[in-house]
Amino acid sequence: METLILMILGIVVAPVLGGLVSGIDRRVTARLQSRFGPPILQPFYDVAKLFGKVKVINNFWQVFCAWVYLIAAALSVGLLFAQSDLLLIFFVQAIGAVFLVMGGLASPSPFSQIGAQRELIQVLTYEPLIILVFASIFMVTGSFRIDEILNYDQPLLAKLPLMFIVLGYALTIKLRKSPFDFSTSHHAHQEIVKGVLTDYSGPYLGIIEIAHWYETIFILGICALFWHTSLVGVVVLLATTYFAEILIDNTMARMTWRWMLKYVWSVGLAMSFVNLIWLHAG
Amino acid sequence: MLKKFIDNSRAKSPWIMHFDCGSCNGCDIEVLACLTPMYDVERFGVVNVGNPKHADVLLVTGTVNPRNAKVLRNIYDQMPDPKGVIAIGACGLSGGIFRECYNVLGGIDKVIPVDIYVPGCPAKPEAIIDGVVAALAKFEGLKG
Amino acid sequence: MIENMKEITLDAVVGEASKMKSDGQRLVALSCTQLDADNFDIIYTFDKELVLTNFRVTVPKGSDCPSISGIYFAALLVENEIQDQFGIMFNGLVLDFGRTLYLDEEITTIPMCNNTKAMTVKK
Amino acid sequence: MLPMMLALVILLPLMAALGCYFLRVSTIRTMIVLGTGVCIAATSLALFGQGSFTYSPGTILGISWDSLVTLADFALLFVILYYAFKLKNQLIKVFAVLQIIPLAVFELFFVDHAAEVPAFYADSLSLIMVAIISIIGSLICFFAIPYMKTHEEHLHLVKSRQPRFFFYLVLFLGAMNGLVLSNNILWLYFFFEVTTFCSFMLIAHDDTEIAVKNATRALWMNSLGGVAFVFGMIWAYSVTGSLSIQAILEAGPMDGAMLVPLGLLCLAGFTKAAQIPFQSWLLGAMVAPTPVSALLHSSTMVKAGVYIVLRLAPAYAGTFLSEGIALCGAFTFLACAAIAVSQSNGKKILAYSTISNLGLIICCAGINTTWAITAAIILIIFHAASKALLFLCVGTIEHGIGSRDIEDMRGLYLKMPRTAIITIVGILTMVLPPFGVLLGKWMAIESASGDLFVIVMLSLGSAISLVFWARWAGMLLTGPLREKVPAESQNILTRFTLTVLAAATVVVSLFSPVIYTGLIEPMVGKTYEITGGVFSSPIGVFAVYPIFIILAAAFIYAWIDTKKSGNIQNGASYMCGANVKEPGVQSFIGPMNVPVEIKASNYYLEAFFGEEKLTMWVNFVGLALIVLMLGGAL
Amino acid sequence: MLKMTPTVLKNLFSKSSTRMYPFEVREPFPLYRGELFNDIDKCIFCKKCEIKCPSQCITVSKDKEAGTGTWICDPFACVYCSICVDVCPTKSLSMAPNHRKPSATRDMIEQVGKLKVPKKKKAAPKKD
Amino acid sequence: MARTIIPFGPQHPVLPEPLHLKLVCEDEIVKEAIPALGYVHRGLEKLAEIRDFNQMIQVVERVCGICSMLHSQCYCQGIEEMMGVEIPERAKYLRTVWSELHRMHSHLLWLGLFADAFGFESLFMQFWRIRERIMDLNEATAGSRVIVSVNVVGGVRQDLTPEQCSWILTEVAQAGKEIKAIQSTMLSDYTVCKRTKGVAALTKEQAYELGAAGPTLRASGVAQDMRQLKYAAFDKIDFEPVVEYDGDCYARGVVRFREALQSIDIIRAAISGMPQGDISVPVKGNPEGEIITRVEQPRGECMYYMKGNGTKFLERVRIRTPTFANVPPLIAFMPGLELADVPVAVLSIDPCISCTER
Ligand code: NFV
Ligand code: SF4
Ligand code: SF4
Ligand code: SF4
Repeated sequence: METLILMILGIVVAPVLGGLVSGIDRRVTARLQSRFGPPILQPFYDVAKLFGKVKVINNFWQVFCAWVYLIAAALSVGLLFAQSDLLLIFFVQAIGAVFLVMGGLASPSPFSQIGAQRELIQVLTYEPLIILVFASIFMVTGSFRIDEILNYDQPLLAKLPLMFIVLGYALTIKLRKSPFDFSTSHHAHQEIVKGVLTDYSGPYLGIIEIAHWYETIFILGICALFWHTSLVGVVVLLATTYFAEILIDNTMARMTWRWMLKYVWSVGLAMSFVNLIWLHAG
Repeated sequence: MLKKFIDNSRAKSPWIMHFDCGSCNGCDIEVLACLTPMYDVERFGVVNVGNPKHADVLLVTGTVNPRNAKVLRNIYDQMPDPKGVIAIGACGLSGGIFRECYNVLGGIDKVIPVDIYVPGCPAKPEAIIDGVVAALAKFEGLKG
Repeated sequence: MIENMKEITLDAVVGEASKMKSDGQRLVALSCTQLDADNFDIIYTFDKELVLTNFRVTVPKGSDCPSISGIYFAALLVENEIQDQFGIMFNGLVLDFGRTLYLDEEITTIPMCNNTKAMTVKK
Repeated sequence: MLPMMLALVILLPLMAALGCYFLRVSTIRTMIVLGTGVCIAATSLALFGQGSFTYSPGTILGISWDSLVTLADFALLFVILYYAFKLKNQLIKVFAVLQIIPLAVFELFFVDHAAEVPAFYADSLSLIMVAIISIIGSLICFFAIPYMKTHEEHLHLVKSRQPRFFFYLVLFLGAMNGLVLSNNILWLYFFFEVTTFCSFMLIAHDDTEIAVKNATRALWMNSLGGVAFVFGMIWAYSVTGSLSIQAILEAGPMDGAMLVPLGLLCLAGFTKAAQIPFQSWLLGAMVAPTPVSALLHSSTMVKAGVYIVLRLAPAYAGTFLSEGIALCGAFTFLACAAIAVSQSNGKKILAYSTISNLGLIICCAGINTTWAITAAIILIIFHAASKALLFLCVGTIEHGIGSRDIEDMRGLYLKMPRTAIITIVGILTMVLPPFGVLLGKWMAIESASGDLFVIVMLSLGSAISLVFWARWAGMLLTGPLREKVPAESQNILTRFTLTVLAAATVVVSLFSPVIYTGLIEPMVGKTYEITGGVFSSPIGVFAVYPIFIILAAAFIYAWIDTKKSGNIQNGASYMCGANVKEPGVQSFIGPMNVPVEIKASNYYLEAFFGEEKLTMWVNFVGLALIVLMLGGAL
Repeated sequence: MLKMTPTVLKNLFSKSSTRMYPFEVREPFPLYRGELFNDIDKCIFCKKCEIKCPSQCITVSKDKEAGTGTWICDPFACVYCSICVDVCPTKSLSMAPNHRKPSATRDMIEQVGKLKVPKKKKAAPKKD
Repeated sequence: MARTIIPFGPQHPVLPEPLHLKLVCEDEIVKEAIPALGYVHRGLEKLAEIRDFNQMIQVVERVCGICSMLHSQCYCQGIEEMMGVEIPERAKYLRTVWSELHRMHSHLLWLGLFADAFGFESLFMQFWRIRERIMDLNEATAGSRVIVSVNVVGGVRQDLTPEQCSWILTEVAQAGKEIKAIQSTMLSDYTVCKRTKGVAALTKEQAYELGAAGPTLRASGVAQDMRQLKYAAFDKIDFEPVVEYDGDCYARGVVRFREALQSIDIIRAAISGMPQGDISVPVKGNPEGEIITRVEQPRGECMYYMKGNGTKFLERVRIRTPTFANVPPLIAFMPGLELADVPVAVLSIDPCISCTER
């Protein structure tokens, strides 16, 4: 019962938090660029407006995929709040990723298609890293269950500092931030317009936007696990991490996915090995 | 309540798309300048989306010729309602100095309905901001 | 007042162009003008170290002009442009837009020939 | 009852096969196949009622079954030798001789024929295997009936070769059932050889040059496995003095003395399961008609290899060999998934994915904890169903559009909506929770997470496999969907098999907790607590029912909303504004004012995952790992 | 990598450079060629502006009988080059340093003035 | 292998202008690129028939808003030469000041867009923020931010007061300082270099043969700058063409970056060397004869061919703009690029389609 309440709580609270985070993100980004920036609540206005638009679709499977994407994202956040199994949560989240790709592929627009392919490559890049992060958490705490992990008495950050950086890579990709913003061009649109989202519009774009808020919270939630022992620690950790993300977004050019695949895999794997071997040795 | 929020949000989040329809770039760069730190139209929730399917407001600069008229029409059609069109610069308003050229059909309103006309050659960023704000008034009037 | 102007005939164009190329000249432009109802003038402009060399070719209306885009790839755009604006056809264009570089079928006249005056739009 | 049931699952297919071969009338053949299928499927389910059992048949006409098997064994080997000469293939000759002579020596001088060895032994693993083989195998056979008809129509054959085809196809089922039920290692060996031979005949069925070539390769690789088997068997006998697999298992590693024979037996399993570097035979097997591929890849043949490795797992638990097997399996999992990314041939993708998944199962066997073995069994069950379904889908699609290239399947939904959706269901059951394959994968990853190298390979592999599955599923939907898609006509048997399999993949996934408590737990021991359809253990939870319910509700809701969207405004897709404005046309106005049709293709990432590029390296590493594994055992 | 960090951090901690138009309006530059005005009282309807206007957006007509002159300018075709201002002999044309405001409809400036009569009257400065 | 066909433009967010490229890609590697123009073609050369040669100044200024000042300058120089008018020295210096201001704003604009092309939003914002200083200068001294409209046949329309001159100097100095502050980002940031170095490289020979102009040519190692023709005040002001040798996008960026800084020096020299005197001379009569004039636009060599026949209407005005010359190199270096590099490569020639098509 408690689990259920937590889960519902998560599902309700997460989009609000996610929207706020995204509003703050936009404001801070603007300030970094010496702009005044939009109001903090801007993301909510945006989504509300999207829901007020006329529905136009290109292929009705897109509607289906958008919904499933949202639900999978919400469910993964719910499971996260319900302190379920990390891997399971991640696989549930992968449902969303797969359906996002399918939705992109359903539209014949070449930009959508390319976006979907790139999205896949992003999934390909971050998924092993996240699984490795989870495995490393397992190696430290002996469980994949969040409730068990929370019983561990030290901040994971102390044992898995490099894994946290590896998670940072995944975070950058999931948050669609430069240098890894290829598939949807969340902040810019130079290469492929809006990538996977090109042919979504109106309410369906709104759905995806909300799903994205869930994903932000999902990934921040996982970051929070690295300093679960103190609430202050969590807040500090999340704030610095997110600020670092914004900073990176604003101080780097977008790279190419080929570079990403090579670089992130090699650096990510190397860091994981170092960290895990150190863990074994220590 | 939700409906009211949606209605109110419309005027708070005009996503714009800019289409250059054979402009001399003078107006284009002024439109772009609006997005940059000095003018920063994101204050009004404006995002330059570059994709008609996501846009609420279409900013058009330049003269219409047969070739880009089709594109303009297309883009306009791809924008989901409710939507607004702002014509910018003498060229977009009437064809400007090029009205009499052989490959110029005239202003934007020859092809699509225009809501706001922003005169100038080029229109100053301030004028464009005025235009966007005027377009927001249109969205505000639009309930439901 | 145009430096190094040389009049050549239509069939000499390609030969002269390849000579210019082997001389290390850079193609600057082709400028076409209507002389009278039946003749056009094309000026080929080349540059080497800031010094221009020009050829003038007179093309009678209706006759085709040999393309130099095989020698100077850069000529391709301007030759297509002349096709559009003056209706002079170029033979052997590497990429022939066939009078669609600028114009759509809606424009039925050959714009830069004076038999078709600039359109006067009602104010 | 038991002898009857055993006869039904093993001998009935043999009789039916003969029937198919000699009664050359298509209706009779159809009846036979249908009848046999239903019979063995029912029997296989009924066998569950038996629970574990050991059984030895008596004699038939005064001859003991043992000698009959031996006799048949030699006959088969000589047939293989005959084909070796016919094909002029030195390798097969050598391998055949290497089997005949040691086997003869073994039979004549070593084996204590008087010792009582139970011929059959069945536990949950065997019974599950029998069920998979009998049910999925039968469905594939059903599917083959209309399929082969169309197939032969395409080929314009004068004389139908279907009798021969169904002879081997149905025989195969019997042999497989025999294989998984055998306890006498000699019997096991015999059935092992029968599957080798049947697969050889089936791959070569179309009798084209390439078919024969690939069949030959399959034969020599599997014969190599046979050689390994024979030597492993003899060695094992010399150590334990028993032909009974149960006895061998009980003996355990016996301080390393048993490791080499176990390694050799596993090697035989590897060749059967087409593990790297033996993957090429399975890839080549795709030239055969699709039901063959489905049969080879999903429920039979390759599963025989996995079965052997898994069966022997308790014997090498905790040894270096086990670790080696885990590494080999994980490596195959990763490498084949990677190569699959660069493929556009649908069947080839399936083939690589099969090998990859078998690698995962073998890896689980190598990890060899109760968790891992549970994972392996779960994977075997669900992989068989999903993969069979996918193969059959590809076969149907191939007959529908004349191509098995996934690029040609773009927008298949517009042409074959039913098949497209079923294919997508198949694909999703391969990669997404809460379906069984993913449940297995989850168990596998959780059980492997203590092992650095294995976990790295597994995580990379599972990410990579998502790539080729997701894009395949997506591209089936591509297209401007404006009006209603015309319904698709399908042969009744095709539709039946596809629908049943699709439903089964989904529904059986739902029952995974029941399957676990009912079948797996009694065999391997308790690993997960099941409450309300939630697998939980101290290290993890997997909520099958809740996720199933939520997702089902979500899907239904999404579907309703999607249906509602059918009458909302249709937009043209975005093409930078240059669309050609005609309904249904997906073109943009290109240079020179000519309409250009847009086209999209997948990224095959040749530079990273190119088949040619990777295969050599992968084979090298695979070989090295096997050498390491066996060398470590020595 | 991260070479941009000092710049963006500086931006973060200093005031944003955004001009808060339309809430705060800058002092206009006096030279700016903004909206075009005709002090119709001064206009002598000499047509100089009409002839010289590169955009040909001015029409000047005289009605001898009524004793009025009409000066029509299309503000939507005007390119704000101020050539007309330069050539106007009576300096009746002037440009304000502020831009012309956007409008929702097609504008046309039509001004009617008396011909060469010392006492002039303004009429209908704008027609929509 | 299966291919992807992508319509790049005419409405593509990375290019503010409508240019269409049909890209055929394999795994995002461009195999074939065919351009389509004509979305901005107005046919303004034809206007010479109904606009007199003075009115044509305003028309050619509107060939392009980014380089408008230099268009009218080139045009006026041509007419003046045809009519044998010698303009006052001060006018020459004033033209130089405004033309270099224009070059600066054009280069800053481009640097921003270039940064945007490889997804570096904050860099884009930074450049455009600096650029606003130049725009203010234009607005305050000439009367319009973009189309300054200062040239007339015979001189310029606007004078600069000493206060304005010193203001210009402080503003450009400040701009120079701000540009230098992001120099390390633009020229040596790892991600920027990674995205631009080696992309769409042209050798010296290729660039020359394909007729490239301006920074595109100079980035490939050819030291050719039309300002060496010593028009306007360039006979008195020393400057060295900026040359880079790699011929890739990075080199083109560097050339423009350094040119923007160089312009500051030229403005400084022009203001300090500016003589007193008239700013224009009265012009009588009509142009007659043929002329070819060239100036260095921000994007390179711009050539005007004009033919007058003694009436106030010119018989022919023909404008050959730098981007027109840079499109063939663009077509040539496209195949083989990654799709992600296409925006970068296209922008690297600083395409100005309205100039190209007129
Ligand atoms: N510089 C310049 Fe132009 C000219 N002429 C041209 O390509 O910018 Ni629009
Ligand atoms: S209105 Fe003026 S500045 Fe704007 S596009 Fe037209 S000519 Fe250029
Ligand atoms: S030039 Fe001046 S006085 Fe003459 S008509 Fe025009 S506005 Fe009136
Ligand atoms: S400002 Fe220029 S365009 Fe406008 S009316 Fe005067 S002369 Fe004509």
